[in-house]
Amino acid sequence: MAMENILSFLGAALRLSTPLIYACLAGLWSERAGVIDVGLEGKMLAGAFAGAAVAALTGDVGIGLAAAVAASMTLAAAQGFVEVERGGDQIVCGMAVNMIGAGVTAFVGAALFAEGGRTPALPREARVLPFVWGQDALTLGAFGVAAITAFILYRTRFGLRLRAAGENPRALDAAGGSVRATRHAAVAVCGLLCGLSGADLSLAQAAGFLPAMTAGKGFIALAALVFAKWRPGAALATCLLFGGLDAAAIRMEGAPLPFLGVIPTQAFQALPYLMTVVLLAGFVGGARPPAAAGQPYRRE
Amino acid sequence: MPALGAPPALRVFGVTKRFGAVVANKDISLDVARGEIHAIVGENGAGKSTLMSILMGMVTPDAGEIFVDGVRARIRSPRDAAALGLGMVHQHFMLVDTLDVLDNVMLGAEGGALLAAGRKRARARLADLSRAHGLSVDPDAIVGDLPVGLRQRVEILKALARDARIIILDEPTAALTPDEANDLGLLMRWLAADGASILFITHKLNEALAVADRISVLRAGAVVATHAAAATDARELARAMVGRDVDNALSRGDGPPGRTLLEARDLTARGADGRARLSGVSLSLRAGEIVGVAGVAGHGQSELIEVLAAMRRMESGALALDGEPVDAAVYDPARARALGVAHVPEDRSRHGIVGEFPAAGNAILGRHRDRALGRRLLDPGAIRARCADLMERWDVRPRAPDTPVGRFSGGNQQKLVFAREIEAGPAILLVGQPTRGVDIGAIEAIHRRLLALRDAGKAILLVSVELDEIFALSDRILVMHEGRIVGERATASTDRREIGLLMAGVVERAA
Amino acid sequence: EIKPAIVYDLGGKFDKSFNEGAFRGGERFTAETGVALRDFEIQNDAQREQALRRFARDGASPVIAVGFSHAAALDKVARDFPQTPFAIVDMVVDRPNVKSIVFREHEGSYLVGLLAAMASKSGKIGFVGGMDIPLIRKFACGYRQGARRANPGVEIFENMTGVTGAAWADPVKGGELARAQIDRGADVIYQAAGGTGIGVLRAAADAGKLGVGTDANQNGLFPGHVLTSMLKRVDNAVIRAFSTARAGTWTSGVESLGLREEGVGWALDDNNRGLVTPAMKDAADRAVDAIVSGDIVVHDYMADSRCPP
Amino acid sequence: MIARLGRGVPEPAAVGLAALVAMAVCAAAIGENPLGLLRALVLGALGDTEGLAFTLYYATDFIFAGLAVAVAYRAGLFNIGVEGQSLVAGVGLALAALASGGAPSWLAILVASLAAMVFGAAWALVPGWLLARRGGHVVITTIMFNFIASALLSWLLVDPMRAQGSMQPETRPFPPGASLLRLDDALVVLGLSPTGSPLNASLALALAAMVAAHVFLFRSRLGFETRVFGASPTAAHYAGVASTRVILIAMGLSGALASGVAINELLGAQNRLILDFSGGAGFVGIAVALLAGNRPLAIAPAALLFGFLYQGGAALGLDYPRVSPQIVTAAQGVMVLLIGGLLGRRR
Ligand SMILES: Nc1ncnc2c1ncn2[C@@H]1O[C@H](COP(=O)(O)OP(=O)(O)OP(=O)(O)O)[C@@H](O)[C@H]1O
Ligand SMILES: Nc1ncnc2c1ncn2[C@@H]1O[C@H](COP(=O)(O)OP(=O)(O)OP(=O)(O)O)[C@@H](O)[C@H]1O
Ligand SMILES: [Mg+2]
Ligand SMILES: [Mg+2]
Repeated sequence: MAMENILSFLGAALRLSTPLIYACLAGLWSERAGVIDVGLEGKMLAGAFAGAAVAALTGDVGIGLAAAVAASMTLAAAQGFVEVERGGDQIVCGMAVNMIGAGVTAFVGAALFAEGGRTPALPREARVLPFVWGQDALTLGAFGVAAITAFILYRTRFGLRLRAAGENPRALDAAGGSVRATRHAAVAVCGLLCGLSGADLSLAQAAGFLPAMTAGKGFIALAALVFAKWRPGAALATCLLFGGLDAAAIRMEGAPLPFLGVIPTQAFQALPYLMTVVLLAGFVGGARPPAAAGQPYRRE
Repeated sequence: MPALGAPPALRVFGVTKRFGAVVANKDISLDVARGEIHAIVGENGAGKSTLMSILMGMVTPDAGEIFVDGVRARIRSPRDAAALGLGMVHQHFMLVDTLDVLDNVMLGAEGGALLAAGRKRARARLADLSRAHGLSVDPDAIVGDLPVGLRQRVEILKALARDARIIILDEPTAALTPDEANDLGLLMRWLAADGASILFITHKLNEALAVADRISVLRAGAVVATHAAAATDARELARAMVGRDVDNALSRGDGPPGRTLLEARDLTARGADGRARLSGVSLSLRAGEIVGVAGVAGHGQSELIEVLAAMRRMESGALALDGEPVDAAVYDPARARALGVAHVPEDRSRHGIVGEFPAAGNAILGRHRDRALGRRLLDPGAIRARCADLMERWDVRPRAPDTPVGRFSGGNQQKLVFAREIEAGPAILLVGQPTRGVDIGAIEAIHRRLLALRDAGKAILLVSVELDEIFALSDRILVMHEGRIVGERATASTDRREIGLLMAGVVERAA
Repeated sequence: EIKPAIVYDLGGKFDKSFNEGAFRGGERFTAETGVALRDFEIQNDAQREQALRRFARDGASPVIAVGFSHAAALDKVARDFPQTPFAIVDMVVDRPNVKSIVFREHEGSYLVGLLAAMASKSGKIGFVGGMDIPLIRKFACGYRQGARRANPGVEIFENMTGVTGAAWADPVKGGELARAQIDRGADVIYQAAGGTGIGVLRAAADAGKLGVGTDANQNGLFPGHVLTSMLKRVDNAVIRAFSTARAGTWTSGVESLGLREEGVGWALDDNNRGLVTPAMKDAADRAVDAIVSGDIVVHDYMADSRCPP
Repeated sequence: MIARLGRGVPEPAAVGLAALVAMAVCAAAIGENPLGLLRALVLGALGDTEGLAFTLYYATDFIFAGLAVAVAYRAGLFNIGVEGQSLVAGVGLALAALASGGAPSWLAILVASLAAMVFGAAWALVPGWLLARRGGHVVITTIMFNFIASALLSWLLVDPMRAQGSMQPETRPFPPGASLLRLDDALVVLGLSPTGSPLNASLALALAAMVAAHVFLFRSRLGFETRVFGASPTAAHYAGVASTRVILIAMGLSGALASGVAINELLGAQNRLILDFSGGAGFVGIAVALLAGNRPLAIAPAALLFGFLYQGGAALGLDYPRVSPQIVTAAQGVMVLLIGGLLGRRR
């Protein structure tokens, strides 16, 4: 591969990793606080749609981004209310959020723009544009968010309480921390990051919204989270790996590889999921989720 | 001793708490002076833990007031409690296993939004405390890797590190060896001498008498007596706890034991954590005898009973039932039952029952393969009838086969488990902690039944942490220490002192 | 008065592709004649038959099914309603009451291939298809033939977005494929990928290269960055079908629409006038004449599943 | 029946009502008349034989999927992989059906259905085995297996199993014998007018499966062990229940039940293997099972509610072109969130 090909491949890998990084870190915030989130996909869709719709209506990318974050966080707040306040089953709530995200975006989009749920293609000023090495601010921001996540998680009071809420919420409660507040905050950050993830899809990568445009990325992010064993640095690395796989699949589609021949694209598509299963089954060293993840906390 | 004039460090006044129909705390009033160790004793369910939870802001009382240093305190959360100088060492440790000691100590009192400064301060504080009280723990150790005794030390350090002046300990000695318990007593004295006030919950009256300045007795949610430790004794306390003289007189037949029904040789097994828990245990059990197994919790008794009941795999060793060798490879709980081994598990709620199932379902748990319950399919009518019959014979209340068993009281749950296991007509009965969490009436009933079974020629292995129970029921006593049987005594020819020494691992001095 | 109806394929009537073409045709027909039109966007495969049958039973006539996937369902429903005139776009269904409308996309693709090769400075051009099906290979094959005619040495990169229906709605992947081709030197890229194609055109525009649109006139999407569009006049076909029905001159059987019938073509408007040199326009016009007259025969991939190199 | 749904579980009617209200609010928000919209929804799903038949046709899928979720749930296993299991079941079904040319119809149907069950069960057994032997969390592994199944099916249909010369990733049609009796065919034979729906004999199979699942869970010894394990794995161990066996049996049964979706869609309606034929029924099954409190006999009404919403939502499109049928997905989401919130965690 020539030098420029390598650079172009890396550029594609970075772009394709970006929504995964945001979504994976979103899941990390939530799950480290003890709230399993299989509803990343739904919140991403909400963010992608709101971002594109508002950017299309206002022509302003900044307002679009804000709307993406607001929509996703609204959904997260509803999810958080049921999960944290009502002790609702977190997996069920996550599935519900996915349904709501898929349904509401398509429905509102169809009603607003009469284009079958799509938003109009966005003009340049309503998009997040690349400015350096073909990369845009959201991509660079993803690295920043990973660093900030690691810092908050391991170096701050809030991070310590968040980890405690995910491992042993009773201990946090008994020590005078608020499990509720911690989990609500974590779910809110999760919503924020899902919003950015969705915004990256519709404002930076696709210049508009299409129904179901997340296409399982929320679940890939979940897979990456397991793969990263719920650690921020590893999450970043795993998402880059998965993005790289995607970029490789795009470049290698139909092209024969030495020794292997033509690899079906589906094999690339299934690879992250397969790797996660193999890891989870402890063939590569176990991945232990936060001990209290999935358990609603109630004081005795 | 309460200093005259000064207000008590802690005053509880008129605290009442109901859980539905249960009055857990009934108009409780109580003082703890500065520098005083105040013990609280009472039966299971008397309301001790509830009172402590109220003090720590984990439970909101229905009525009553709390004063700290004479000032009325509103404690709505553990944070409020900590701010008032209250600290608690919970019976079930409130520690985050994946964090290191330092982080656990800091949690909730981090001293700033960033951890770095707080960690430095906490490290220094731990060093101070270690020097002052001999409480040394590696601050960088991961808590999940520490043994129980050290974890409890971390809990205590947590309270001390945030300058708790009123320290509550809920059954702190339950998991400790006698030596460790002794050390803890010394520490409590130290702290009290230093001006701390200590509330100390225990089921062991002798412990309370040895360590406390004053002792309050709770019964059915109310304080029924408060005595100076020097002015009372165990007998008086027990009477206050139960409301009548405790009559331990049990009658037993005196026929000689029959043939050997269970014979174990050189059993070894590991615990759930992979550590060796049984090392070369041999024992035999004969028809018509009760063999008690004494020991400090965690020295292999649980594993022994689990191996015999086939719930835990033996790593090596041999087992014979009624003279027939058992193939360890195929020995599982179902097979054990089929071979006439019944098992009353020590952890009732985890193993013995399924709380959300109706009593009827629980009445056939593990016995569901019985063809009498239906040939091909299970017959719901037969199951209810079986349950009703068991309830009748064992006086399980209420007689409600369709009620989820989790709603029954602990004593009645235990009676149902006993009924299920015993009425199946086993030759061998393995019993773990038969009266844990069980009220005094049920205890008497269960003890009588066990003796009757013995007299009827069954072989019974009894594991209990309660020495009184062991002495009251056993014909022979085995003492376990660190996974070995370190002594065997006929009950008639030994005493509590000797057994206690054996339990502590002091082997031959007693011989 | 007739009661026309359209059933769209899964992409929906705003797919920026053939469904949308049918929708626009229906819209124009309604605007011109005032005849009300009913239409339905299916959500799953079970609804194909349901929708066709529903319209037929309600007395709709004619009923147009847009997309080859309707073939099996239409075959059944047309048998059950022999009096109702049906039409299907992009597929042949052999029933006496069915009009099969197919397009000679290879002819239009030939033209844009010719233009692309002439516009390319690098001598490298690209093609991004949607789902890898014979129909789209037919596009690619026509494009290749036209490009080779203009510049026998032209290098052509071909990519398909995917192998499932999702390939029609993945602008991110479309954009990445286009970028990869641009990185390899392509400076004109033709998309035949439905919604995915928007991503292709955008990537080309963002990189300062040229895209080529499909089906509808997409020159205006990124003015100055879309060389031209291969027009597939599903709209005209729909209008003609409805109009003949209205006039009582409806016929069944296969209707093949190519350059001669103005069923396909290339778009020239204010948005791309600056991009198309007189020489290019001249070459394209001559090619149109040659194809119409039969002097040039553009090979149809679907005839033998082969494309001349 | 309704009374049996009690114990804090909201009845389908109540939750359905909440969904309808949610839809009406959405409709009002975009300026449509909410009452007219609800009317169209109800009439579309229940107003005529066609709507009714489609409602039942969708409900058939949801019964199978709901049962699949419920049986696993009773064993304490949250099987989110019903979607993938039904897809893989479809592969087995198609292989058998395509090979059945010349065989008598009953044999073709029997063999194809069995193949579907075996494939569906096998696909569910892998996560089960990974849990039992390797401790792999079943929620995550089944989610991952959905994607793997979908990629597998796509590859099979694009490459080895694709019909010659087809534009679509799909197999050639099954031989004529390999199809289930359709209601419409029966109606035509009886001289009645057909409904135009693919409603077929799998509905009867679904109802039979429902009764069988009930008997299994509440009357059989294995079912008792399954429920004990689901409620308390520790108590199950004490009771001599072999955990590996229970996990494998529950997941196998769950996968076999999931194959019902393939039977209804492929043997009953499509008569060939196509991509994503289950159309998300596996996920709807989770909501159905929850709504039914994981009681098999309560699954039919819950499935009916979802079938009603599906068909009603589809019918809406005819009268309200501005209202995307996706409004139904949104309403379902609201319903599931409500169920989740009202139910709390049951284990
Ligand atoms: N939510 C509850 N509802 C009904 N009974 C309860 C509840 N929580 C606890 N109990 C009962 O209260 C008694 C004491 O419970 P608690 O949790 O205080 O025990 P503990 O002090 O923590 O542990 P231990 O019983 O080992 O001393 C037990 O008999 C238990 O069954
Ligand atoms: N959360 C709760 N809900 C309902 N009932 C409760 C709850 N907690 C405690 N109880 C009841 O209150 C009573 C007092 O319980 P508490 O835990 O205070 O007893 P305790 O004296 O600590 O007993 P133990 O010696 O077992 O620790 C018991 O009858 C128990 O069943
Ligand atoms: Mg207690
Ligand atoms: Mg207690």
